[in-house]
Amino acid sequence: MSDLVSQLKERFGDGIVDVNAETIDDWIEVTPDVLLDVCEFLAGDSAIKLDMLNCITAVDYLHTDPKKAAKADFDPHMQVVYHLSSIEHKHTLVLKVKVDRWKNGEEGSLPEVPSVAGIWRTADWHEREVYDLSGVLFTDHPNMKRILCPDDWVGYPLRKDYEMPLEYHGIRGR
Amino acid sequence: MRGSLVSTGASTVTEFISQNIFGLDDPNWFMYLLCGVIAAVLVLHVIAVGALFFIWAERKIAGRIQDRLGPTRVGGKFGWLQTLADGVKLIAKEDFVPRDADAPLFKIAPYIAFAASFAAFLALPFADGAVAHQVNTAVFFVLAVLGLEVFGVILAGYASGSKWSLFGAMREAAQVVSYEVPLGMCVVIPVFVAGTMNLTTIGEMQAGWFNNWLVFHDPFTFIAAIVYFTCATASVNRAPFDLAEAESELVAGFHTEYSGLRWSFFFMAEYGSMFLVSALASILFFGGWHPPIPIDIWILEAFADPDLVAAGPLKDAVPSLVTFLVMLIGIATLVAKSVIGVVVMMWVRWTFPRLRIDQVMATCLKYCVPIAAVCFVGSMTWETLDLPSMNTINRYEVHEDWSEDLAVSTAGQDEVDPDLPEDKNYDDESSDVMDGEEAPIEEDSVAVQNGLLLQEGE
Amino acid sequence: MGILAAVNSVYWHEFFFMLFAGISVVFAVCVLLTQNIVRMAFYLVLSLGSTAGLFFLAGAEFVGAMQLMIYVGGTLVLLIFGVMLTAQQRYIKMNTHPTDWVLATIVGGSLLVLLIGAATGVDSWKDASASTKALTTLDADDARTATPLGLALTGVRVDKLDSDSALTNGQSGYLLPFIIVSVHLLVVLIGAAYMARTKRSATAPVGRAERARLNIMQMEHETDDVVYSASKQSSSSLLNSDQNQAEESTDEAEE
Amino acid sequence: MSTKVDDPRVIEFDVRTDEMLINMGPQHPSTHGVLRLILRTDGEIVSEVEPHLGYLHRCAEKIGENLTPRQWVPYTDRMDYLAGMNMNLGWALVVEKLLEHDLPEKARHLRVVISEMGRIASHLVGMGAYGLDLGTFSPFLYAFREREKILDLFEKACGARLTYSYLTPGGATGDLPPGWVDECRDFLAQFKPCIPEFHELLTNNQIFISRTAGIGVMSAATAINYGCTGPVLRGSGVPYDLRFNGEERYTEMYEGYQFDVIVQDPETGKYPDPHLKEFGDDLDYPEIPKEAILGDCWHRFYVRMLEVVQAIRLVEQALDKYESASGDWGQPIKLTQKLPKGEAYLETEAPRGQMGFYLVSTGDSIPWRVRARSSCFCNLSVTSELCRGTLLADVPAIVGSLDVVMGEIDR
Repeated sequence: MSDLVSQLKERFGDGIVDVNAETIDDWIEVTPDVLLDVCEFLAGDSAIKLDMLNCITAVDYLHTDPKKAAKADFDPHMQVVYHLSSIEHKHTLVLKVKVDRWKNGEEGSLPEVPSVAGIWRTADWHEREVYDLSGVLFTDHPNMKRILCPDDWVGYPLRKDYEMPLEYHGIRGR
Repeated sequence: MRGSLVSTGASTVTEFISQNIFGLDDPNWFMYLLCGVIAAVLVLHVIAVGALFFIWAERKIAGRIQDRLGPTRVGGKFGWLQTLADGVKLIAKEDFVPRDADAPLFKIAPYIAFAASFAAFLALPFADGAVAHQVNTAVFFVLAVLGLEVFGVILAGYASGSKWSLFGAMREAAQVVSYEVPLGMCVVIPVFVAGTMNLTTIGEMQAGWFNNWLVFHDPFTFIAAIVYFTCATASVNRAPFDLAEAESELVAGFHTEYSGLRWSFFFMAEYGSMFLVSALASILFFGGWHPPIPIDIWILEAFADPDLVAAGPLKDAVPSLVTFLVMLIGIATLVAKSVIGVVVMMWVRWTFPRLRIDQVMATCLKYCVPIAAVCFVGSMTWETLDLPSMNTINRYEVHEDWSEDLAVSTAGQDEVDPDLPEDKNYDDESSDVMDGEEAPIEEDSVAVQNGLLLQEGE
Repeated sequence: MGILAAVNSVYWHEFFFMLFAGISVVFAVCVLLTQNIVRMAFYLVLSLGSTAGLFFLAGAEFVGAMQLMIYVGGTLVLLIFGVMLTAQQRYIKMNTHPTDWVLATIVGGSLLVLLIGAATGVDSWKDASASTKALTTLDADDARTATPLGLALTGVRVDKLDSDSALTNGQSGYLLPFIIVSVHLLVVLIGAAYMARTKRSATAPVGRAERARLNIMQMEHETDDVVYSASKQSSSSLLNSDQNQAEESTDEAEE
Repeated sequence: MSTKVDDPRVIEFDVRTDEMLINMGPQHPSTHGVLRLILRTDGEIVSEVEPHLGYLHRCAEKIGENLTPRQWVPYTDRMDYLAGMNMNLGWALVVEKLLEHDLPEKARHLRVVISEMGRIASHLVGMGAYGLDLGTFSPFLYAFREREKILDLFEKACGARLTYSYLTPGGATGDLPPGWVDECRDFLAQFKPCIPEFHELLTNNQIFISRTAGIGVMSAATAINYGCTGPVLRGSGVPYDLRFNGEERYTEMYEGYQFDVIVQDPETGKYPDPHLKEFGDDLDYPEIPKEAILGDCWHRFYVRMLEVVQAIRLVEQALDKYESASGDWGQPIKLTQKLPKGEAYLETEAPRGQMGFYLVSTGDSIPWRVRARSSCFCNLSVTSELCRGTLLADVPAIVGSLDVVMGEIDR
């Protein structure tokens, strides 16, 4: 168990849910409410200094057809993945946050993750894209609205259960 | 006296036409209308054919600069018919007016811009006798009318209702109004050296070898020529100063909303004023219609019969056909020099990026105006102290009735006597005959100059 | 040729005089009546332009060109500039209050009456027909030069030329007023330039380099300046998973 | 003029002129492709710029969830359509990383040749288009004259001039045709003297310098904070080039090559010597004009021009290594190759910045989630910061210096 994980564990306790170090890209999983402090620590600490946020991605874990859903080894949830890297020390880190697909179960209300736009300015646009395509709401984000799809688009295209709309302003969808 | 076919006044042509074609002894109003229309159409064609040629030349030169050929297929060998094809396309194109445009102003704007650049050709002499209307203050007239063109552009920008054209119009207004100052100052320098604003006289004063050109008069006029050319490029909205129609920022500037024939009028106005500005440059600085080596004077001397030579200016001692030939050479030389000027503008356009509006203003106010002022003072001191100069003609004595001459020569003449009411001159019957022997002092002094000039010239 | 002979009495001189005078009067009135501010400016251009035409017609080319340059070229372009920069929405509608109309007509009317009275009072203009014949032939020779104007302005008493020479060289022609006016204009220009200078806050686009410096200074003090070394070391994952434990033990950023 | 620094964002004028909301784009001659900028201008001064994206969004990532990795390769070279080869390389490496599939040596050198040629072609377009933004048309044609020759070479290698799909996961779709290497060497030989031509046309041009030096200055901290990468980052003095500091799998491609990070050395204030002397003794490099400040448009442009020369040297070294390397050119993986369960993320140094691909798979041949991290997406996000308070004519200059391609931003 590397020193960083122990440092994080003793600083944030049970906020660090899981560490997976034997896959090709190893990652740390944190809970949403402790995410902001972890990121501030990672970006601020001079030894680690992860000052570049490469990419934020949302992965939707849901099998739409029931047969596959039964065999799947995960229950439906959403993962927000942060790829960080340090310009100075030349090392990288992957941070994951697991949220359920709809906030406390009811359809239509988006899961919420605190926004890290305060720490890395590039997160501003990345989070807008994740919100636009995968439907994850980032709390106290400076300008939370769609970036790629038109502002009045309905639905979140990259979700597994997304249905292409029949028509949009008179243009035939399917 | 002059004997040349086309003399300065239109009325001689009127008389010629009315007597030979219509058999009337003195021309009535229709004759004047006819000659007026002929003169206007002739000058209009200078611009139309000029624009036709320049558009083709611009595309060819741009091609050459960019390591490609330019139009080659339309109309035969060098694609010379390309512009005509463009013209037909533009005429055929739909000429719509945008919805929230101010229709009447939108429609009239291109014609104002074109009329302004066309009117300036009125006073531009192509050779000694070849000028549409002999305006004594020709330089001032041309500058004043050039200033009008900006009004057409402003109207176009404002009336086409789109924000981009508004930007283009504002930039154009700011740029041209501020560039008139250094342009005026640079033009005043040759006027001061030549002592007259009459372009024909200025042109005539630079006869003989190329060292008589005003640009070589003294180092200050040399710098003034360069500054003049920069300001001219800016006031005609070309090359690094073409902010009004900056594609990369303003889509197409003030003529974004125009298409078809109206758009081509803007185009012709631009090329017309480009030719005009370089023609003015060649007359003021580069010897106008006199070729670098004085072929015209040699031809005149070859055909001059000896007894008349002593009497008056060389031009009068030569059969009229020869003077006509010399005038043709003059026109060809002036057109050649102006075309060189226009080609340089095109060359500059295709090599330099565009300046920003505040840099354009900075070059005008921080560089052009001070340099023009220094050149003015410099050439003035050079002239009054009579320092050595490349020009062999001493312009001082041939000034157009300068103060001392005025006191001497006008003592006897009543011609310039101003206390007579202005219309008294009209009543004098003799002035009715245009080229009558009682030529006003002005005529003589020009004639005297030529004679003096030419003896000096050898 | 019948038509030509019959309609022989058209004097172009008179025709153009009427034309120009008509245009300038009609459009001057239009300037008052129109509500669209840009249209008003355009009509003003037409009326001033046609007065320039009148000057050319009278043979005063210098004054005609002066009128064109100063009024149409200069003043109106600045007027348009002002209109464009401050126009709240595209076409401002200016509807004058009825009482202003009444007041204006009274003042304007009285001035007009005065002018007409003065114009008809001059007896030498009364028998206009005497000189119309002379006006037919356009006087094309360039007897009218700008030299007398220039001389008058530089102090030569052009009107008293034939008197003794004391008066001709540099005496009190129009030299003094000419100098006064030019100095006055200089002062006015400097004043205008001073007032029009934009009083922007220190960091608006002042000098390019200076603003850039401020930009960096403002950004820099947010994060401490880090000097990056161009080390040629490839990046590795922070969590030293056993898979790459062996090779990268050296460059592990252990505290 | 007091130099106290109050909030630079607030600009008060004495006369309150009417602010104008202007729409620059989506079809506008100077925005590269369909970018729409909403400018709030006050006269000529731009007080606020807000980019609007999405006009070229083709949801490539959603399609990636229905295609096998080899089938998705054509989608990658439609992202940054000016550097298609580098995009293919990025995707190929990420799939090989997940499969832990190692390449024969010859395939690696082939990839260096092709990707560096792609970089030259892309920077040529960048340079030409930047000249267009500033109003001069000629450099664009000179740049495209050279780029056409590179495209001809690519056409000989993989049959296409824009949509290559050449560097697939596992290697390449085919080996370089015989005689290609010599033609490539001839091209490089006649391309070297053209570089001073470009400098004469633009870099040394006083008007170009006055339009770009000191404009759109971005400090290193801002660049990193906004996630800018590639020439935009190095233009601000941050020595970070993935060919050195990238993942192990990517940097091993460039093992044994002599080249260095193009960035201004803080002490000497000079750029690394691009060994231009080898090309010809009279070809020397223009020094940095005094008005240029580190991090402005001029430096970003200059970094790109130096990278072109760097890429020439790289291609020459790679051609020799390619000819002497053993093994085949790398057979592509099977069309329906089973992907192991897990995920992989890898960034490569594309001409415009770091192009990252993130592949998540749950064990069958079709990936579960595909994500493309676009470099221009982050580079563009800094425009509102840079364009605040500049003149209208500076906006195309700044956006041009960021060298954005909309295909990559909107994916």
